[in-house]
Order: sequence, then C-alpha cells, then structure tokens
Amino acid sequence: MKVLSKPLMQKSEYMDLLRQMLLIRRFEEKAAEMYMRGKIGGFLHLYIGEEAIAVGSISALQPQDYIVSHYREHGHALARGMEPRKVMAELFGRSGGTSKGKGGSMHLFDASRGFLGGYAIVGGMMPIAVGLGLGAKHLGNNRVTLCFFGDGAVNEGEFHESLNLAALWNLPVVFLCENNGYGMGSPIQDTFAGTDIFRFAPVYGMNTPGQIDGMDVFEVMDATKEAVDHARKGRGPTFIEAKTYRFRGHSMADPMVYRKKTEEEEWRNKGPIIRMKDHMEELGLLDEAEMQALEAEVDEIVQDAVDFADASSVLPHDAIYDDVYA
Amino acid sequence: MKVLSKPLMQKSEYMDLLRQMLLIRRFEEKAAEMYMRGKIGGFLHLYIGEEAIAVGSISALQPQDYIVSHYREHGHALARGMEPRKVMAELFGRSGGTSKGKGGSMHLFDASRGFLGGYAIVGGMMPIAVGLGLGAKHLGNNRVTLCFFGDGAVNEGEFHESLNLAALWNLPVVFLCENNGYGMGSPIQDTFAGTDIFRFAPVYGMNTPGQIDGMDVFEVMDATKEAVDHARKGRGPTFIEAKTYRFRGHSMADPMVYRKKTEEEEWRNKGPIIRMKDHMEELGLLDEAEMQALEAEVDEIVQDAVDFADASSVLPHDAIYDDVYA
Amino acid sequence: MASITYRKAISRVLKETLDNDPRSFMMGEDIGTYEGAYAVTRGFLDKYGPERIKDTPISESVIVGAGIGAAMGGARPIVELMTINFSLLAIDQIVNSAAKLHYMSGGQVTVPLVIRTVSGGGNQLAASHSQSLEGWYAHVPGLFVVAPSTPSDAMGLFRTAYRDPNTVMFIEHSLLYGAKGEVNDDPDFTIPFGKADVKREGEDVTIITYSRMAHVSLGAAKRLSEEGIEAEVVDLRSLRPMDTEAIVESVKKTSRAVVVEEGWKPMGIGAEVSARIMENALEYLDAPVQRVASLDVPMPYARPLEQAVMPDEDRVIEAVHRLF
Amino acid sequence: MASITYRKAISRVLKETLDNDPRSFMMGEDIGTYEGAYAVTRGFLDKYGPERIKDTPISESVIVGAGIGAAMGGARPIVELMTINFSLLAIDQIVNSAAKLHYMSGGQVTVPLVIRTVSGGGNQLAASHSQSLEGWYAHVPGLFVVAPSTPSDAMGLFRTAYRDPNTVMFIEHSLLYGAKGEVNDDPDFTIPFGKADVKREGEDVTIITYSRMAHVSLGAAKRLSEEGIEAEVVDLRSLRPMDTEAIVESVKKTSRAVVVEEGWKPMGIGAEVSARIMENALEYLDAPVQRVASLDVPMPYARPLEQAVMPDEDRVIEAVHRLF
Ligand SMILES: Cc1ncc(C[n+]2csc(CCOP(=O)(O)OP(=O)(O)O)c2C)c(N)n1
Ligand SMILES: Cc1ncc(C[n+]2csc(CCOP(=O)(O)OP(=O)(O)O)c2C)c(N)n1
Ligand SMILES: [Mg+2]
Ligand SMILES: [Mg+2]
Repeated sequence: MKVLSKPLMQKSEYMDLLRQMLLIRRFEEKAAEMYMRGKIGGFLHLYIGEEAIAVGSISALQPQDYIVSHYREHGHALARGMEPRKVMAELFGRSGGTSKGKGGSMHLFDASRGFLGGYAIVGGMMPIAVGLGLGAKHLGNNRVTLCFFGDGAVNEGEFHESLNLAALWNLPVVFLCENNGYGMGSPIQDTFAGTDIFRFAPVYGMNTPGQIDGMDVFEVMDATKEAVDHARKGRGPTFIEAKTYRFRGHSMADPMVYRKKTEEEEWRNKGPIIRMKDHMEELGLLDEAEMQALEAEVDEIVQDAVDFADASSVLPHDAIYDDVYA
Repeated sequence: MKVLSKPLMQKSEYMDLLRQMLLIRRFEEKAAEMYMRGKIGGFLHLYIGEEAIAVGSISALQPQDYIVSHYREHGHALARGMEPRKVMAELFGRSGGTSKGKGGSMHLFDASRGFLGGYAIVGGMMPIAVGLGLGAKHLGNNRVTLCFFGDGAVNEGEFHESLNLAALWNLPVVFLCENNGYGMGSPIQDTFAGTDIFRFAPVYGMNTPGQIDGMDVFEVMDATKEAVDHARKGRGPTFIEAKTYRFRGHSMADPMVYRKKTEEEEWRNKGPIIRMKDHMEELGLLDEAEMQALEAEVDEIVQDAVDFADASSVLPHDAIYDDVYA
Repeated sequence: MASITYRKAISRVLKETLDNDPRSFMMGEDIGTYEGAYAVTRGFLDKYGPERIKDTPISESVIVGAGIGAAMGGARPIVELMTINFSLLAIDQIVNSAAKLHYMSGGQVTVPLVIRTVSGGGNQLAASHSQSLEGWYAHVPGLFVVAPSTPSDAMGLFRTAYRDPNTVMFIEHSLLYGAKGEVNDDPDFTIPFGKADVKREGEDVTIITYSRMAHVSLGAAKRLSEEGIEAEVVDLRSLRPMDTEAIVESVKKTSRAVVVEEGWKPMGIGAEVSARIMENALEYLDAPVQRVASLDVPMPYARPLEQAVMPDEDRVIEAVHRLF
Repeated sequence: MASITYRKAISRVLKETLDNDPRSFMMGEDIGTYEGAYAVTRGFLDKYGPERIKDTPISESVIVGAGIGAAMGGARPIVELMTINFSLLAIDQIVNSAAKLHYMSGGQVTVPLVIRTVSGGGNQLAASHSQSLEGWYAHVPGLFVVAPSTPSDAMGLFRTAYRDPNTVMFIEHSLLYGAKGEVNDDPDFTIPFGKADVKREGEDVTIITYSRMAHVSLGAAKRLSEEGIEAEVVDLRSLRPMDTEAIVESVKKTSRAVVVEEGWKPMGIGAEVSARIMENALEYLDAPVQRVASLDVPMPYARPLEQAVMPDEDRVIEAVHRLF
C-alpha cells in the first residue's frame, strides 16, 4: 500500500471498504464454525485472506453490471451487497436462502444484483462471462461483466477459449484471476509451466495491468476501475492477475499438509484487513473505539444471518420438482 | 529459400526431398480424381501446397519416433514412408488399406512406422502427442513425438492444456502448427485474437524458432532437426509455426467462396515444389530430363496405388465386429 | 402448404426468427463466410451481417458457454455445433451449466438457448464423426431434446424451441437435409414438446422411432404392408420429454412393438421406450418389444460396412417378423 | 481373508500394481501432495516419488489424452479423474479417441488405460457435482465400464482392468470408501468383466443393481425378508459388458424384477436392464419390471432434499411391493 500523507477519499469510503472486508472475514469464520457444527454441508471454500479482491474490484462496478465467480464466492456475493442472511441461509440449505437451499455454498445467485452465479466446475464460469459480455454488446445495454476465477482455472482449456473470444469480439468483460498460489494442494509452479499468468493477455492482444497486489484493496479497486472503464468505453476486455493467498485450507475438508507454516505466517502478516487497518490508523482515519464499533456492527450482522438461517425452514419435498424448467 | 552458390547436401538428398513432395502432390491429385469418380467417400482433405512441411519435418525424425496428425494427413503418412498402395486402399475403404478400410482418409495409421494416427477431431491429437512423449520419457526409450495440427486447432482448449503439460513435464514433443491461414472457410484473423500463434510458446517457457516459412522444405527441415535434437537431449518440447497455404478447398465438399483468386495465385507461385525445382535447377542439380523421369516414376507409384486399391476387396461383413476390443 | 426441403425449412424458420426478434443472433463454426457445413445458413451473412451471423473460432466450449451467458443476459442466441460429435467438447457447459442454472439459482435465472446440431452417420465419416448421441442429452433433466424427421416438424419444433425459456437441443440429421415435405405457412404453427406424431397408422405392429429412422421405418412399413402387416409408425420427435402416452396408446392397439434408432443399443432410446412399454403396457404385449439399433461397434469408414452397421428397412422388417 | 475398507482395497491394489509393473504410473489432479481428494493415494507420493505419482494441472482433457498416448506407446498409465462430473471435460478423448483408436487403426494400436473416477451423490455437493454418468460410458463400444460395490470386487475388477489391453472406466463411489468387506489375499484374484455377482439369494424377486445401490438394495432385501419376501440381489459390477445371462437366470427363477440405480431414469442402466428382460425373459414375468432411480431433477444441495432425490431402501421396497 502506498504510503500516503493524506487520505485520497472520504473517511466514510475508507470505512465502507474496511467494513465490507471485515464482514466477509467474520461471515466466513462463522460459516466455518457452522460447518463444524454440522449446520452446513458439502464443500465449504472460505475466502479468508482474499477479501481485498472482492471488495476492491466490485466497488468499481455499477449496479447494472454482472458478476460471475467460482465456488469460493461468498466474498464476492457479500461485496456485491447480497444479504448475509440469505447467503447464510443458502449455506444452511434453507428455503430462505438465495437459491432456496438448492444451490448451496458453491452456487450463490442474486439476479437482482447481477450476481449470476458461483460455478463449481473449475473454469466453467469463463465462457459464461464471455456470453454475458456478448449479450450486453448485442443488446447495447452497456453492462460490464466481472469474472472471478482462480490460478488453477488457467490450466483449463476454457480459460483460453474464453480469453480469445472476448478479445476477438472486443467484449466488455473483466477477467480477474485470483492467484492465491494453489489449486487445492498443488502449488502453481507444479501445474503451470509459465511464470506469469497475465502474460497470456498480450498474446491475445488483450489489455492488462499485469500482476497486481491482491492484498491491497486500493490497487485492486484502481485496476478494476480502469478495466471497467475500458470495457464500458467499448475498448474490450481486460485481464487482471491479483496475487493473493488463502489463509485457510482449500475447503473445510482440506488436511492442509502441503504448505509451510512460515509461508502461511508471512502472508497473514500481509493480510488485507490488517493492512487496511494500519493504513487507516496511519492516516488518522481509524481509532481503537471505531474499530471496536465496526467489529460489533459486523458481528451483529453475521449473528443475525445465522439466526435467520437457523429459523428458516427446508423447502418441502415437493418443491424438489420446481425450477427444473422455467 | 536462401540463395546458395553451392549445394549443402548430396544431390541424391535433394532428389529425395523433391521426389517425396512430388509423390504427395500426385497422390493427392489422383485422390481428388478418385473422389470425383466415387471411389473415395467421406471427407477428403487434400494436402496440396503444404508438402514442404511434411517432407521437411519428417525427414528430421528417426525410425523409432512417433507422429500424430490431423485429418489432413496423407502427406505426413507418405513422407513417413507409408506405402502409397495401402494408403490409397484405405481411402478406397478396402481390406488392403492401412486400417483395412475401417479408418478412411482421416484415420491413417502405421504402427510399424510410429505413425499413430490421423485424428478427425480438431485438436484431439495434441493431448495424445503429449502422452506419447510422456510414455517415451517414462519408458526411457528416447523417442520423439512430432505432432501436426492446423491453425484452427489453436483455438481449442486442448491446444493449451497440451502445451502447458508438455512444457511443465519437459516432454520430448515437437508441436508443428501448419498455419495455412484458414480453418475451413474462416481466415485466421476472424478466429484468433492474437497476431502470432508462436507467441504462446514463451509464455509456457517453451522453446520456439517462431514462425518459419512452411513453403521452404529446408527451413522446415532445419527447424525440426533442431527441435528434435532439443527433445532428444531431454530439453523438452518445441513449438514451430510453419506458414503455408492449401491450394485446394478445405475438403472436396468445399464450395470455395471465401478466398480471393489473386491470393490463391500468389501462394501457388510460392509453392513448395516449384520453389524446390527452381532452387535445384539454379544449383545445377536438376534438368528437364531428370524432372520428367521423376514425374514418371512418381506417376507410376500413384497409378500402382490406385490399381492396388481397386483390386483390393472390401472386408467381409462379419469383420465389422473385429477390432472393437483388443 | 408447399413442399420444401428439410434444409430449406430450417433455413426459413431461422430467418423468420432473425427477422422478427432483434434479440436473436446466430453463432457457430463456419456458419457465415462458409455458409454452414450443411449449407443451412446460405446467404445469411449477406442478409444479416456479421453482428448477427457470428463465425466463431473452433472452440466448442466457449461457443456454448457464450450462448448460455448471452441467453441469461436477455439475448436470444441460436448456437450451432457443427455435429453432435463435436458437442462432446461442449458437453460440460450443456450439462453442468445450461441444464442446471435455473435449478441451482432457485429459479432466478433462465437460459433460453437453442443449440442446433447434426447427428447420425451415413456419410462415410468414420467412427468419430458418425455418432447419434442425442440420447445422452435426453438423459439430463433441465434440457429439452427434439429431433425432427420432416420439414414441417423441424419448423414447428424450432418455433417451440426458440420461444421456450429453457435450453433446447435441436437435433438435425445430415442425411435429411435434402428430404422434402409439405410445410404449414402459418408462422405461428408450433409443435409442443413431448408430442409424438403418428406418421403412419396401422393395426398390427407399432414402430417407435425418430429422425432419419422414421423414414427407414416408413419404408419398412410400406414393404410390410405388401405382405399384409400394417405397421403404425410413431415418430417421437421429442426425446425429452418423451410421449409415453402416444407409445402406450399405439401398443395397446397393436400389441407388438419395435423401436428403431440409429444410435447404439445399450442405454439408448430403444431401451427407454422398451422400459416404458414394460411399465405401462406389459399386459397388452403379444411378444417382447424388439430393438433395432446400429451394431455395437465404432462406425467403420468403408461404405458397405457403414451401411451394414446402421439399421435399414431389412433389419426393421426382420425385427417385425420376430414378433409374429 | 481380511476385512478392509473399499478405500484401502483400491489403495492396496494400486500399490501392488505400481510395485509389480515398472511401466505403470498414476496421474491426476491432487493425487500426490494432497494425497487424493478421497485419500485413496495417501502416502503414494512418498513411496513412489513424483515420476510415478504425477500431480497434474486442472486440465482433464490432456490428463486423459496423455494417458491414451502413454498407453499407446507402451506405458501403463492409471489416470484419475477426481469425479465423473469432471470427466465431461475429457469425454471427447475418452469417447472419440480411447474407445475408437483400436478400431480406426484396424487393430494396429491398443490403449491399455485405466481411468479411475468417482460417481454418485450424497455429499451435498449439489447439481454439478453429484451425477452418476457411468451409463454414458457404457453406451460406447470400445470401452469397458466397471463399478464395484465392495472391497473385494474393487480389487478383483481392478486387476482385470489393469491387465486388459483396452480402456476401462473404473467407477468408484465416494460414499463407499469407508465400507468394509472381506478381501481375498491372492494377488491373482481377478473378476472377469461381464460377470454379475449374486450378492444375496432369494426366490421371490430379483433386484438388479450396482455400486452403492447394491448396499441400499441389500438393506431393502433384509427388510423385505422380515415381511416374508426373499429378494435376490444381483450386483452387475460390470456395466459394459453387462451380464444378461445372470439377470435372465435370476428373473426366470423369481418372475419379478426391480432395477435400482442412482442415476437418472431415462436412457439409464435400468432402462437397459428392463429392455433385456423384455427381450429375454418376458414370458417368465409375473409383473412389469420396475425401475428405481434418482428423481428426474438436478441434485439439490439441502440434505433432506438430496436424500429424497436418491433411491433409498423405502423406495426399493415400495417398488417391490408394486410387483405383488
Ligand atoms: C473441472 C473441475 N476439475 C476439478 C475440480 C475439483 N477442484 C475444485 S477446486 C479445485 C482447485 C481450483 O484452484 P484455483 O482455480 O486456483 O481456485 P482456488 O480454490 O485456489 O480459489 C479443484 C481441482 C472441479 N471442481 N472442476
Ligand atoms: C472439434 C471439432 N470441431 C469442428 C470440426 C470440423 N472441422 C474439421 S476441420 C476444421 C477446420 C480446421 O482448421 P485447421 O486446424 O486450420 O486445419 P486445416 O484444415 O486448415 O489444415 C473444422 C472446423 C472438427 N472436426 N472437430
Ligand atoms: Mg488458487
Ligand atoms: Mg488451417
């Protein structure tokens, strides 16, 4: 984070970014707890450590824009303003959930906010992002699509088919690779022959800021703003590679045998929330009391989400047959 | 072709390269004729115009090496020394064919020569080439795999999955992209967002000579020799992009509405055989009589192939059930 | 009522769609400059321009995925996969996205997408290019699958497919493009999904079939008639949903049934039809339902072998004979 | 004879293979450092090293394609696709290459490849991660498909698969890894393809099934026995080839049959079994063959809904009751 002598934005804006990141962090911690208590099933992929990317990038969007993401998408959903209650209820598999409990953690949707899905097939959201861009261009509605995916997805053929088509047709899509250095237990250097993912962009003639610091919410915000702008002006797609780290395992089932504790420690110290907090303190935008108030506020939202989810019923069995066809 | 004052090889070697290219040319012309006469069915993708690539590159291989190719593979088969008789009989769908008539034009095989198939699914041979390289490395048998595919295949996801894995595991594979500028009726600039295919190679950390002149048999030969050498020494894969042009339609069914006559004319004048012939004449390695003798020799081989094919029977019906399982 | 080819019928209904709905556009490999591998889109690029007739790279997965995305976003893409064999490179998008997004989103999003593709053998294209895999798509809840055998059915079913808010696999057959038939001129003539069509009435045996095999079955029925056996030919048209009622009704009348399909037998359309008859009309059967399908081998290239692999009139007749 | 888990059994037979055949190696996503998504390869990387336990990129198509190539070249790869859902990204290689190369080459090349993958639902992984698509592979000539339900069957079938010169889809089930069973210690104990196993004898009704549903069926049979109905449970084990003889033999004895599968019904394994009974034992039937399958919907996430979608003992019993 650049050392600044004075704030670049309103204090409220700083607070808002911090609040969002904190909300995601606490939400995920609570989700982990609920998983351990058997309230949540399936896979649960926590976003802890990567909050700056969701919050920074999504803040650059307008309400009409689209988002698609992978299965590690709670952070994106919350940053987009999806109701924590409904998200938690979805993780609980309840009728009050975003998909009425049919989708689960990996398949969050909120059509009213252009949040068009978490996708559990690695790489599977990328062609769809291209299509959203294509549709927007065809309909002339000036919507931009922001597409999240991991470093592991880069090795799927669909990654390339998508980049090529988006570039070829000059579509309003922002590809944002959350490079946390691992796909499940495999470090990127064991699965990707290259050194830098973003270097594909120029081969497709695609705009790219290169690799950015995904732990710096401002850097992510700025890069995404430029990319969205670029897209909105009809100049086509952008590829952003944001370096980050997931503090937890791949999913709750991860035995976590493949990473060094020192490596984890190092990254934790670079964490997005700690950095933002320090930064704000340095700028005199945050004091201990404010931080405590913020934590309390966020904790309350999360607890409310859990209470709501817990109180929500499971769909009746005959609703199983609904939503197969529109 | 570099202007040379004296030959770089024995005359017989020059003659051999010319003979091979001419054989392919005449074979393909005859195949077209046989297709028009209803002797050959299905798709027939002629290699006319691209002969220098097959002949130049395959001359760099050793007998134990492997080749896989696409459906436009008669040239590769013949350059590998597969018997024209058997190849023609395969096109005729006869029991004397390389696959006893079960594979047809798009699926030529000769296991005894390491020719492990024409593949009709665009891009489908690339993962298999990687596997042949992987197998060779695992077994330590020092075989190199040469993999042919078109510019259109570059847009299939498998292209990238294959390049990445070959580079990652440092496999003895030579990827040779026959860039003839079109995939069916689509010019490359309408389907590929980039400008140069070979630029993917460095992103994967893969060796590449860049784009070479696929109409120059020597340039192809030299580039492939280096690549094969590189692979044989355990240094991993190479990516070669050879610029070329198919003089005929995509297949015999192509209505050929999408190319300018002037463009075709221009390329014909740069044709591999005409250039080789001129080159040899300049070096005093070929006179009119020798050329005529060569043509006669080749015509005889092709006619013999047709006669053989025509005399060969179709497999009996109960042989349909053979070869489903080994 | 005019008689036009299957190709012309599809071409016409596509144009009608492009003319009437500005949200619609087409995308696929070589549908523009090349005018379509089967010439269905001849003249389209000139007429509608490259923004609505989109030639794509050879990238099946993103072709379908982009169709899904565009459809979710409110456009009305019509995607062409050159043949059903190549659809295997896009099957993840079809099965894991198109078929499931409505469900996984709890009904929030829809994918009104038509995927046109070409099935079947008979062109000597050998094993990887001659498959009839439509049964796989019909296996999957969330998709609709139709496979018209006539120009009229193609037009009626296409309109239904296009107007439907779900993803529809629209299966054409390469050997049918030249087949002629009467078509209804009413631009609102539609055929509902899940309605089979009795293409020939008969009292003695029911032949259940679809796509090109409907023609083979009709040919066989004609020959059977000469020997005094009147076959009823039920053309399924729609594979998901499948018209159990029509099948059962006919079998109740004839007490005998043969299912004719071009694909492989195991886990095929014939198996499903046979199982449905088992479940719904067992007591009416005078003989076990017979299945006629391609031989259980990859398709060989040589023409005589290829012809021997696919069902023909002789094999249908033979199967009918086994019932008496 | 010792009792070990399904996971252990597979793990053991894999080790035995790696120990005995230097041509063999394994490749797949996260089978090494991560030790396998289902912990089947725990300790393998340490024991055999990265040259034989190959972690791959998330690139299903080249994983399978590379397996095919390596197999053609004389190595003996064992490929793992993390789940059968992801196999859709490799299905072109499986269907258009592995299954057809021997045929298209006129018998010149072989592809001795084992593709291990995991099928089924029950882990609340929702629609795209809970499918049972093994029937699709069993549709395709040129492939073998086996789906063991017990540790012993897994070991016996794996050995056969590995020794076979063709490509074999070896279908495991995630809910079975903890299931225990006796295994034969003989390293040459093999189970031939196409041989069903009668897991329980009975006189009154035949339940034909495979994989996890064999256990559900056995549970149902136990309960049925309490009410005086003795069910014979025929575990197919091998889906291609399928043991028609065993099915027919049992049905001739019991005159009643239910097919239980975890996949969707249309064009499923149950359809095929029903059609085979139709063709081979119609006259022995006292009632129509019943099919029990997952409900015809994408899999919902919520546990109670997921449980309601998949067949359970109650539904099997209900189907049996319909026969009396
Ligand atoms: C097609 C496919 N293959 C494999 C998987 C199993 N899988 C789920 S997540 C994952 C790792 C993805 O890593 P990455 O893209 O880096 O995202 P991250 O989890 O690190 O955020 C794998 C292999 C899958 N879901 N889909
Ligand atoms: C997966 C797949 N998609 C589409 C096709 C149809 N098709 C056959 S050849 C071809 C063009 C390939 O072009 P290119 O790779 O440049 O090779 P060329 O024919 O120019 O030698 C297409 C689209 C196919 N065979 N396989
Ligand atoms: Mg990652
Ligand atoms: Mg080309």
